[in-house]
Amino acid sequence: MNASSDVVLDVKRLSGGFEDTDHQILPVLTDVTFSIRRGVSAAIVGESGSGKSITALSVLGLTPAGFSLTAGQIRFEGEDLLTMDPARRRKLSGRGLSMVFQDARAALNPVFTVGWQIADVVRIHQDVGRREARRRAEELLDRVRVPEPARRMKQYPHEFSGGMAQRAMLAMALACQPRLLILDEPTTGLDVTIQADILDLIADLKAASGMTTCLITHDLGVVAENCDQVVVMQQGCVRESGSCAQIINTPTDPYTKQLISDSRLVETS
Amino acid sequence: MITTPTPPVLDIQHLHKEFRLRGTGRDRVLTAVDEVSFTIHAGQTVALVGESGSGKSTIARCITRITEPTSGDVLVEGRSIIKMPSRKLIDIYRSLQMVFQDPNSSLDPRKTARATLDEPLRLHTSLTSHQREQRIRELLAEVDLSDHLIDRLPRQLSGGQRQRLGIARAMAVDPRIILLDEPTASLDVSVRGQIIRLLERLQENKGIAYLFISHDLGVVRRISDRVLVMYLGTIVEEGPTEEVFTHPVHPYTQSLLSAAPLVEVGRRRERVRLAGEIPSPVDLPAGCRLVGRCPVATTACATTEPSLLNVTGSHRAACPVALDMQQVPST
Amino acid sequence: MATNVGPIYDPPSLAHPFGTDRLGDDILSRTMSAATLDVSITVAVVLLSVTVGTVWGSVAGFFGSWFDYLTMRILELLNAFPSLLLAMLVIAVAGPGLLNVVFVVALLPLPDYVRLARAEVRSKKNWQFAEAAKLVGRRPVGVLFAHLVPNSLRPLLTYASVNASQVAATVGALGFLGLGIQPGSAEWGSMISRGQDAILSGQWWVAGFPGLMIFLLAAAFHLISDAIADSRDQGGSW
Amino acid sequence: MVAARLRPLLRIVGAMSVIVGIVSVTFLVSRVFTADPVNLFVGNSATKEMRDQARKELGLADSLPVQYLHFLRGLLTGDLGKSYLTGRPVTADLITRMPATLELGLYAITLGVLMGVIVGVLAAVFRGSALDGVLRLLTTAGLSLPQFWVGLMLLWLFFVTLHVAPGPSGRMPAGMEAPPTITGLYVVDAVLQGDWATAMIAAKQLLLPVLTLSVGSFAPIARQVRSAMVESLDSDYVRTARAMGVSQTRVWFAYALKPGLLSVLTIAAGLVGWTLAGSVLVEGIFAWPGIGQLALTAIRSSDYPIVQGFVLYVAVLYVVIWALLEAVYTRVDPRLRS
Repeated sequence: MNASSDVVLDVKRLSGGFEDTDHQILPVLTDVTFSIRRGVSAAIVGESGSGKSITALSVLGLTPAGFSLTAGQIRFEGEDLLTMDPARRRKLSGRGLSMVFQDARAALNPVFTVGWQIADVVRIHQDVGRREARRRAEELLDRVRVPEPARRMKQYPHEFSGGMAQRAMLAMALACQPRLLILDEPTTGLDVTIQADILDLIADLKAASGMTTCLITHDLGVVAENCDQVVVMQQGCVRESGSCAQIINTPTDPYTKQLISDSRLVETS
Repeated sequence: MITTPTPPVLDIQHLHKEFRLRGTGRDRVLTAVDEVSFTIHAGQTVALVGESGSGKSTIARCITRITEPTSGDVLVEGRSIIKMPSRKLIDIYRSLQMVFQDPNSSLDPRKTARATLDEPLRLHTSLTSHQREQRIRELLAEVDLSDHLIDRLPRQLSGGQRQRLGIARAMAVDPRIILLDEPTASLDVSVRGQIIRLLERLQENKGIAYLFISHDLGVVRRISDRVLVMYLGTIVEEGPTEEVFTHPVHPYTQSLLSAAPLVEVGRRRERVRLAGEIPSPVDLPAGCRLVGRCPVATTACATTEPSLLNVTGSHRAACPVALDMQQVPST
Repeated sequence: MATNVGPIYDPPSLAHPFGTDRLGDDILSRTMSAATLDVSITVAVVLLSVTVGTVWGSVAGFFGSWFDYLTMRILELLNAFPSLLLAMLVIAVAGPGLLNVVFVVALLPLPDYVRLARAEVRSKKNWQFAEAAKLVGRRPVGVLFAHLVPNSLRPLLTYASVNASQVAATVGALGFLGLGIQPGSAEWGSMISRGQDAILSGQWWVAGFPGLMIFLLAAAFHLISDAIADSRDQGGSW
Repeated sequence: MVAARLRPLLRIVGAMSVIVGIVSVTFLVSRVFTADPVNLFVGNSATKEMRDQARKELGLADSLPVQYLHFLRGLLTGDLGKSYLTGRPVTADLITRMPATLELGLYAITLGVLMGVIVGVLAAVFRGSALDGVLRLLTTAGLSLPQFWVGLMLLWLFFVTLHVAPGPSGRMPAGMEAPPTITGLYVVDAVLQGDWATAMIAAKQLLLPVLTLSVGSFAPIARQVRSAMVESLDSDYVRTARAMGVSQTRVWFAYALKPGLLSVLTIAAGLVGWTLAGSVLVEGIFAWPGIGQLALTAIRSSDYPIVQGFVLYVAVLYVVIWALLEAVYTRVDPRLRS
């Protein structure tokens, strides 16, 4: 298909788990292997316990305490993140790859204004002064279609609705200008009309910036309508991966088939 | 309407619920449910759909009098419960039960499955402890929970098992109608399918009526006979499920249905877009609630509140503008 | 009280591991006999306070209305009273004695228990399991005491354990001020008070050991409270 | 329903009624349940005439409700009556002794907050490490140490044994003159006069009592700061900041520190309470001529006008601090605004 230089993220035989009290590793990920091509909108889909979120957190190096990887590689633009110099990896986070999370209201710091937080990220990644950073932050809020951005800059997260907060998170992610943006259940818990708006926005931002996106979700409907490449996970394993059309129209894996029919609520027997 | 010989199991008449908000300045009024009426007959499933703030959960809470409605009436098998003193409500709860959204918080974390099911049997029936034990096992079997789970605490059960236990608890007193408040919202899709099938089977066997409250349009389409679409405390459209899903009339219904993702690959369907987000239900203005967001709104919409008008048969919608457009033969 | 009369102000030695005081009493044996007294007072005070506070607070939180309003006003009043001073004042007026000390010291943390129980019940009263209990056929009192109170006990017990250490210190302080059980009785606080003057002439052990006992008792209660809190969430909250 | 703009007024009325409630309770307790205070004033051997005379002078001859009215009227004019023991006006006694307590409390709270914040932040940043364990032990010890005993032990160690700190001789060593009064705080006054030697001496006198008093406040603050900071370090927003490329140190000191510091305010009222209660004990031990010592003596000798004055003083302080805190808190914590 494509040359390997076109691959943004390449995860190979990744395994890991939580350490229990006897220092035994309880496996959570087993031999997870998939790759994401540059410019696509990819998705990792699975139910709870599938390991989809922990896979994404592993890529960012933000796994919770107690979790450790035991084997495998995570190559970002050809370089293995796991063996890379930590200083260089830190530089990549935000700029190279970034992530937004499910509950956007909780993902914003409650004691700072939304504008301060976006401007802070702008200043970390772009070499500009305080005033210019604020101006760019306001511009970003406008780009994610937050009405009255100047007023919204001065507000605190609790004054934002869930949908608005998720837009602010996207603005913050854009401030990093990442090449790969991972979105962990970005619309879960939002109303369907808001969800559709946010997904439309993500598609537009992606088209404008050329970044690669990877959507982590449990909702096959969202995947079918928004993505062109899918990885299906279940209990820490990749069941199937490939193009969206192929997997949804002609799934080969029995779990994938079941998941599709459950999502459509049609009987299979 | 033709009067049926038996009264409906649930008859909601002009149900209204306001909350007073204290704040700086004058006190404001939040209208959560505004003059809502509908009926449910034996063995029927009626779905209440809407987004957050639509008041659908408040309706369930008013029907059970967990929250006291401001005005209106609720009749369960013909008996009005609104003026009933609260100690008499226990009789109503023998016919009317509820399954809650979040099985994690609707089960007492310190009570085993047995204790959870024993409680309604002890309080509602005069069964001996031996009979109750037998009934508990029957109930567990009815919801496909195996016997060995009987001494588990909620946290030792999976999400799906907890929701089955919640359903078993509602079934314990053999109710005529069960209110289901987002019963599948917190479940994985595979478990969701199982719970839906279980609910369908129980209805078939026992003729229970359901009021199914959900924002999951896929589930609603599958399980319900009739659907009521709510927006900011009012019903904007109601009708037979397939009719509403295939021929939505109200712009809000159209927007809602077109936003729901389907598991189909290909171009995204053309969305009916509404401007902005749902406004706050505080101090609602006169006129149609969708004014300001609606693509077809006229000046008249801002002044007169539309009432439900017949579309076809029992399909009704609260939008004269959209109805007029329907009358015009399509081009 | 049985005491070994020995030399006056004897420093710690094999014969008197904790030394002797100005009356020649053996401090070790006095400290030990005081332990029973101090521990039982502490436990009695906490039990009394936690029971009354839980019932009062949960009823106020659950039923609300005028009773809750009244409760809040009383709490405000008690809050603005400096607690140790209140205890001193009441004992000074009512006279020293075991029961007086227990009742007065139990009064001090009562507002905290009431407030905690009230907050717990208020936060849980709209939980779905409380609403479900109503549909199951429970009367309000049943919902409160069969479902809400048992589920509110953990924070109350965690606090009770923290509070026990404060109670131990307060009982000691009252004894130290001569407002305890009976001046001169074998109680850690009054033992410290007896050793106060000796400190300046270098006899640290007279006040030192009883104080150490208060410290150890208080620390033990703290560790228990940490253990209760940790049993819920692993990973070091302290 | 009360109109919203009346609510601040209602708060003030509420605060006033708390104060009046407290002093009334104290009044009742001290007048109804006690022996005849006249004995204190005139001694046991006094004649009947002397007693009646004293009773009249003390305002104790009237019926209880009348006494109460007199008391309330006095309250309004700042007259709290006279000490049974010394005959001096209570208000004057309180005012003379206030700077001593203020000085002690101010430094103790400052030191406690400083130590508490440092320990709490360190423990949170290095949580799970050996340092965290050591700080946890230190904090648990701080919470469990009976203050009066700490005072005695510090005296023994630093005064009796090591001779590096002055003994329990109050605000100045015996025979030393206090600096001329400007603020009433000796160290500050001496520094303002340029008298560094006296400032040093006064500071040395403060050393042990301040240390003793701060033990009680540093530990709860450390706990509070650590738990608030740990909570925020584990939060979604810190994870997000990391995902956006914010560095570890910036996460600690910008994103997580502010919630940690704000949490100190939540226990600030308790802090003042502990310090006040502690000052009663600590002032006694160090012969510190403050309000705590005054109150202690008064309670021991049933000198109720003084006790009443002290209770009033504490209640007012409490109410004022609560109001201040609420104002500060809603200003600095955006979650509480709106």
